[in-house]
Amino acid sequence: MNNSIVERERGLLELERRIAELRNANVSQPVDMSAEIAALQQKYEELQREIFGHLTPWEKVHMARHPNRPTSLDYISQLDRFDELHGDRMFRDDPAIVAGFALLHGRPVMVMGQQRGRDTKENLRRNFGMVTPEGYRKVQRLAHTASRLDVPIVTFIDTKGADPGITSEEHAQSEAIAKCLYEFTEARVPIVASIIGEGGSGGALALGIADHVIMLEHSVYSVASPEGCAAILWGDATKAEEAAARLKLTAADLRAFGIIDEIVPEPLGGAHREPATVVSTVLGSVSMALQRLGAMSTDALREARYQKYRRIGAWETERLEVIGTSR
Amino acid sequence: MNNSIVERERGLLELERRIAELRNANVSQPVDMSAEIAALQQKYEELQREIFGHLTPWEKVHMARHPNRPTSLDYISQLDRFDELHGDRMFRDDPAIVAGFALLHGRPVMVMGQQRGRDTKENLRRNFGMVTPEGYRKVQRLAHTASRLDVPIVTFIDTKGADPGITSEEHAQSEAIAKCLYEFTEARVPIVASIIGEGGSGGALALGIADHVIMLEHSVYSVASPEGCAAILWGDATKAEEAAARLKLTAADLRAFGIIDEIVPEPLGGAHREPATVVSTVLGSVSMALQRLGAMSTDALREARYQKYRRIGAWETERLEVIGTSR
Amino acid sequence: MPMPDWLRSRRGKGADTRDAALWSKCPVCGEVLYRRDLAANLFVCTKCEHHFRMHAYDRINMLIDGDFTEIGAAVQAGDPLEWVDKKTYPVKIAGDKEKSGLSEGVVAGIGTMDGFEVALGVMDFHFRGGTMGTVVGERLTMLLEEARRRHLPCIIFTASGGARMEEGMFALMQMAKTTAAVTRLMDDGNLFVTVLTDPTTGGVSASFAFESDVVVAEPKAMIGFAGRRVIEQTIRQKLPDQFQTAEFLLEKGAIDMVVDRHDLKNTLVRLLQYTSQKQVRALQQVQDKL
Amino acid sequence: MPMPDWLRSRRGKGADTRDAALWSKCPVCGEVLYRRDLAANLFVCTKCEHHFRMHAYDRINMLIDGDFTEIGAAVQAGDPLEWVDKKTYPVKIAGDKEKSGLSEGVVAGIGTMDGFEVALGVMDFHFRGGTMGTVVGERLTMLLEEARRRHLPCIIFTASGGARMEEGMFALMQMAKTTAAVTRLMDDGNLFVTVLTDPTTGGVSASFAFESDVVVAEPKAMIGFAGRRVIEQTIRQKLPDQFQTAEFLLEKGAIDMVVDRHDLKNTLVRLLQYTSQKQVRALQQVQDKL
Ligand SMILES: [Zn+2]
Ligand SMILES: [Zn+2]
Repeated sequence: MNNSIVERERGLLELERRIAELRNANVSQPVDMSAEIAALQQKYEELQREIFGHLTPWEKVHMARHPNRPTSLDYISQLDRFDELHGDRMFRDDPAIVAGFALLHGRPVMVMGQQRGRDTKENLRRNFGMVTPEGYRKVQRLAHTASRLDVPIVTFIDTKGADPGITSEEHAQSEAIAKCLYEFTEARVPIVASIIGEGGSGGALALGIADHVIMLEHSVYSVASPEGCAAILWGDATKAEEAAARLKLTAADLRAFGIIDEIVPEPLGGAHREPATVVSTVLGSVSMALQRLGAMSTDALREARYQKYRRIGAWETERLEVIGTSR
Repeated sequence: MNNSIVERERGLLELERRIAELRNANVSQPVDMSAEIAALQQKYEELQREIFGHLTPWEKVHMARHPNRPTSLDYISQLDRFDELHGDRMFRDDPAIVAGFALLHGRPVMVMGQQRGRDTKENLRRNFGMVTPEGYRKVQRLAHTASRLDVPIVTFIDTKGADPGITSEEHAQSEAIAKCLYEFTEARVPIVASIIGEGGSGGALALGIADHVIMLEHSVYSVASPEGCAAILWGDATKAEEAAARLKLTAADLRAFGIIDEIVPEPLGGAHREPATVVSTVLGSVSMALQRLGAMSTDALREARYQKYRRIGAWETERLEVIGTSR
Repeated sequence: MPMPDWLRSRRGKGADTRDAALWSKCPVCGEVLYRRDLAANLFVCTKCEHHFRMHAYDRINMLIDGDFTEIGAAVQAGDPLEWVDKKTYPVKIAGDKEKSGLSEGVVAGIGTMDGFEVALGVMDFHFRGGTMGTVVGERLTMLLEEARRRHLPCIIFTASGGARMEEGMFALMQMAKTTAAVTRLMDDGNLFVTVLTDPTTGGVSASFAFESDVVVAEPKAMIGFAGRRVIEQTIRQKLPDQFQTAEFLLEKGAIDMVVDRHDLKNTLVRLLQYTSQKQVRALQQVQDKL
Repeated sequence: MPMPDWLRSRRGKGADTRDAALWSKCPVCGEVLYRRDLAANLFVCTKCEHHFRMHAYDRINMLIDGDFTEIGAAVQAGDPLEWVDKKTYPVKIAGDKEKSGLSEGVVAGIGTMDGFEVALGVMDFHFRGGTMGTVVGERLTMLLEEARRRHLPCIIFTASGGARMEEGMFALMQMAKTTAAVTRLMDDGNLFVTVLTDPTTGGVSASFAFESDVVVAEPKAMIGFAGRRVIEQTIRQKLPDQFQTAEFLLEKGAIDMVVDRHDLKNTLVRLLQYTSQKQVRALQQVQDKL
């Protein structure tokens, strides 16, 4: 799949390389090249602003899918500690979900993330981050365990969607996702979810019911992939760009709608240009949210979570109006 | 597999047939055969007492495995009503477990039974009553549902043991049975279990943790099949008869041990000779137990269940003795 | 089965238009059937037993004894994304209202079935393919909350092509909202039954449809998470006919029972009976406290 | 790792006999290993990493900081079935006591691991193949109950050929008894960890071994419900070597992690740390009530 952001940043990367070369040369050579370097640097920054200063929704989709964008494991590896737990206890361990106990800024958490690969080989192993029912059942199991043990839940969302294969249907993909929603709704501990890449449909929401939802600036989160939406509505997946624009899938849109709670800004050029900073900022936000949520009583926490989702999309509601009892 | 009871009752059945023929003939013929019939009848009864008056443990094993012995469905079909529920919601519906909502003497129950076949074809479909992990997960699911909905649980146990196949191991048979034990221990409703045939090992116990355990007179319930026990201890499955005698697997033994709570007597010759009576007696006992248990509070019920199992096998116990702190 | 006045009045113009058609052709066996005969046979083909997709009010009429007190009927779709493609979203909605005689993709309310009071929600594929948007989510949530308040069992008939694209993430979030309401209802020990009718896919399938105590399905109903076309595109081959049918799912352990429409009401009433004592006790406890 | 006095004293005659052997041969690679070197390497073959079956007190010594307060050590086997085959059951038990230096198939007690107080049970295959009888069941139940009383996490090391035949149904019922105790411990929110060592099968595998929050296994440990021989007899063919190994189960999703014995203590301590705040809070609540 072509990625427009990868294409467009190619020239920039070339420029970056040349500036670096010049800088190196400048140290060892007698001629002062500072002026040339500054000029190139200025041109680089102009180009960068031009390309990344404003991203369309479709460009953000590509940014969210960028092969170098930090994945769940990039976040998890920066936790103070991580002990991976495996399996659904029944059928299989799904490598598209990485999960386990961890310490975040000294605080015990149960972390779980959707994990895609960086290369073809790992993508095959991780099924491109598309989770199978066994993966969702691992999530359910660990969410339940975390709730019982009073350990907060931290999730990282990064998937095109749930795995749409034959075996996944045969193993009741619907039920697996539904029971994740159920378990997250029931959980007696704080839940913080971060959408770090693509948040695709019910397969993303399965890890997304949370007391605090964070989104990276250029992540997207949508009811269906733009391609899927275009195919469903117009029978034409190539109209994905139009669908991306209509779906209001950007962090800013969703923040305005009250569907997410916080946006973590990305450096110009995207999260993959300064991954360490982005990862640490997100983890900081997660940590602050956990601190705030940890002060709430279990009942208050669960009531607030209920009301948060109860409110979404409830315009023009009358509480209970009775009609049709004419007989 | 040869069944010694089937062999031994063959002569009796022949005698029965002859008596019935003579009786029929007696009606239509001029000569009075009443004396001959009475003599035959007396011989029949003597023979019956001789064969069935006292059954050894090994004979009881064969009685428990008798192909005509009433199976779970023979009991379930005599309930006032039955709505079968299927599946583990994940992978497969296991026909070796028949389960669903039912009415027993007007009382709603969740009934679940291990089901073997009467003939080869049905035995293949039902896997000879050997339950797979999917079957145990159906049991777990429905036990959980029954507990939530305040519907008592009634089980019928009739299995050589859990399925020992490759796929069952791959699908975590151990975990499936363990979680059944967990669910039955947790259940907030009365549980009554009836061992109607063979109760083999952990595969039987998975449906056997109950507030009241009933056993048919000639059913057996053991830690391993006699063949399995002989193979394990003496490396010789043909010593099964000896194992059967040593294992103390009869209803009388287990009642004396306090491991079961009630014995339902069988007619001379075994349950299959008068199935309707036996089924109705067992259902009556189940119903009475439910009535008694239904009067208990949930907390009292669960505490009593805990203490019941807590006590089993706790001889020579000191509550908490501390040794070895010499350092 | 005479149609109650309240029901006739709710049907409006769209339903009349539809009812005006004298006959329907069975999409499976091709048999031409008089609408009147078809309705009398609960919209099941008299020749091949094909279960036609039913209109919500026909379904309610088939199940509910008498009156049906609707919940959330006044809740109407907004246009949160200000969606436009060939038409605006409000125009699409208006068209579907006209065509289907329904105000949205689900009808919810309280009524009795053979004397058992029940909270009933019926989705209707004729309204935007039964897609779940905020109105469907809100009405079902109101229904589930009312069931909880009144200690009633709840039955939801699903029929859905998935989430409604034109409402974007608001549509997806209805999975969370309805699940939250389901959770509370079930935590209180109320019976929750879903009846999956043709088709039940996507966001509805992956939320309340499979969270219930008992999952019933109608014969041959197509049930799955991913649509057939999506899977075929992914695996680049045709799927067998029975894939994702109710019967297939029964064998795969995903659903509890497949019930012919003629037995459906009786089956549901029996399920209500099994758990009615619990409801009675719960109500008594509430009254004792008053 | 010097042996604490309390531990040395507990080992008795059997252990001395066993320790007297100067070397052991690795059953996997055939390497001849000095017992002293083997012990220093936590009974892991220095050549092929094969994990030898460990004696319970060696295991406790490897894990526990200092003192270990045993629970249930005085609980001794009865002979409920009055079992006789070649020997009587009491004679068999006496023989195993002599041979293993253990009083039964499990050692249970309270101690600290890197400062974390924990309830620890360690089964030992050297005593009647780690079979579970009433003593194993009773000691573990006492351990689980004591953990619950004191708001402690509980760790159980399993090693078992299954249920103990000579105690018949009393042995089978220990599955129910231990499960009941596990249930109560977990309902209270205590951490429960099991470590499955070679072999873990039958009644132990199908009860508390797989009821825990975290299921850890040692490398290559054989874990399953049915024994290998039983399955091979059923299917009439040889099983692949890796079937029922810890690594196989990890792939099949049945267990959480396979941990080399050298990392085991650290791993367990980390698990204790993740949940220690909860334990502290629980204890505080108890003290607040006093
Ligand atoms: Zn037809
Ligand atoms: Zn070696």
